[in-house]
Amino acid sequence: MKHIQNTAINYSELFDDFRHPHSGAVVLFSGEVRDNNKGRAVTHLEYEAYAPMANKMISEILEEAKSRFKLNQAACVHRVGRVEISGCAVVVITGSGHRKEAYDANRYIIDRVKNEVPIWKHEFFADGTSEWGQNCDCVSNDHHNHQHHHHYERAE
Amino acid sequence: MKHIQNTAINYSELFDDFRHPHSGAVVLFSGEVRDNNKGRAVTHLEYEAYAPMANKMISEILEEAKSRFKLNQAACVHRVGRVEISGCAVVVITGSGHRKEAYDANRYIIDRVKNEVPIWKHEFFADGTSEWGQNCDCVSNDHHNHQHHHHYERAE
Amino acid sequence: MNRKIVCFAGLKKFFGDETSVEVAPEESYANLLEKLGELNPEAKEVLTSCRIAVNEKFVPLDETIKDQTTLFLIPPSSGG
Amino acid sequence: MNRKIVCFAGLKKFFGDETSVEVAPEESYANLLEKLGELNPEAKEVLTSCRIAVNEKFVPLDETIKDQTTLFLIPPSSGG
Repeated sequence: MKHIQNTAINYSELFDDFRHPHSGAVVLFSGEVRDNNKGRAVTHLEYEAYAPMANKMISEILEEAKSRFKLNQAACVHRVGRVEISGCAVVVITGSGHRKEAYDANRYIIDRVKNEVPIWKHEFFADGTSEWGQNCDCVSNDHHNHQHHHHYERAE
Repeated sequence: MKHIQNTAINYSELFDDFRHPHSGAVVLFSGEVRDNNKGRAVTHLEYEAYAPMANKMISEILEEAKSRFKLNQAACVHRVGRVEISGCAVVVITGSGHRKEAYDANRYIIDRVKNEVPIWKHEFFADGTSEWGQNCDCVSNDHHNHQHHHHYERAE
Repeated sequence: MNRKIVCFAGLKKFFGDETSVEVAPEESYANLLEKLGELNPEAKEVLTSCRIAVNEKFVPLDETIKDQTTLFLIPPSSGG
Repeated sequence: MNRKIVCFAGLKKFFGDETSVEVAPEESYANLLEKLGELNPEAKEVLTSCRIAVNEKFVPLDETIKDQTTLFLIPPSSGG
């Protein structure tokens, strides 16, 4: 599937292919696995997806971004399966005539992919436990008013 | 010089080297040569720099960005000499725990590099003329109130 | 009518990879989520933020369950 | 005192790679820009947006020209 893959994302190759004579600005975002989350040591992640739907939704988000911003190109690939620390979980590339559109569109795409697309992160901690994310970047503890507030410990 | 080079920028390699276990977000910006500018066909660009000062200023801008945003890493390389269409003129890479900082810092760095650092673009057009840029992204014709409003045709 | 429900991520802890629920005609997707909550009360909280997909599209929860295909129970996204 | 001034980019059209200007004691960098404008009136417009660097640092234009080193005449940046 074009936007979902279970092997390492070769962003260098994706980026090298991403040339367009009308593009003056190309922005690449790589979402990577940190060795910690909310103060806990992380050993690795595993991603699960409802793959056919996720693939379709990412494709639609890219098309919407292309028409909303003045993009020449847009690409997004998300990993499933195990991803190690510093491994790439998701990559978004946008190319436009000017940099403002390339940055704005890039962020628009990653925000929507993270919030809407049926992909889930399973975090494995150094203490042997694991947890399904919980994606919110929000630092606040007031999780009552939005819908991404769940994490539920997995019974090992 | 670390931030100024007269050979092709190998962004893939720069990006591959840019791993940090605390970084959850890495953003790469590549400023590339468009085949057109303000309606005129462009054949290539040539960049000139006051290299030692440009190198020093980019280094200072990166340090400032690192302390202003929560960056684990920041890099910037600008080309001098001839750059072909779709060639990379400047690259900025930023790595942070979360994506907001990585995007914001990246844009902060490229904006300052473009506006402040002594590097100049010489545009060569398909009609055989050439022109020193003029960097403004501004679309407005009201160029009277800011300082980047000059372009002066070169006598060939 | 017995409906097959495919579960993802943290939901598997409560319902396994898939489960099934008996639904009467005219029942809505919201009714189905309620029944799942009765099946496993521990899942009630997460069910309040789940969406349901049919044929790779999210359905409005107040709609009547209409076709015969499998339902996909989608917990909040946490990709990226 | 004759000061060497290194020029970049579009400025070379007016002054070549470098030029020199006679400055009296107590004259400021702004005075020097004025003299350059008299040397080549076509350059006057661009000179209003030029900066001057000494020892790889920009100097305030109202300051008195103080040291013996080469001056660098910096037209508006257009990198990126």
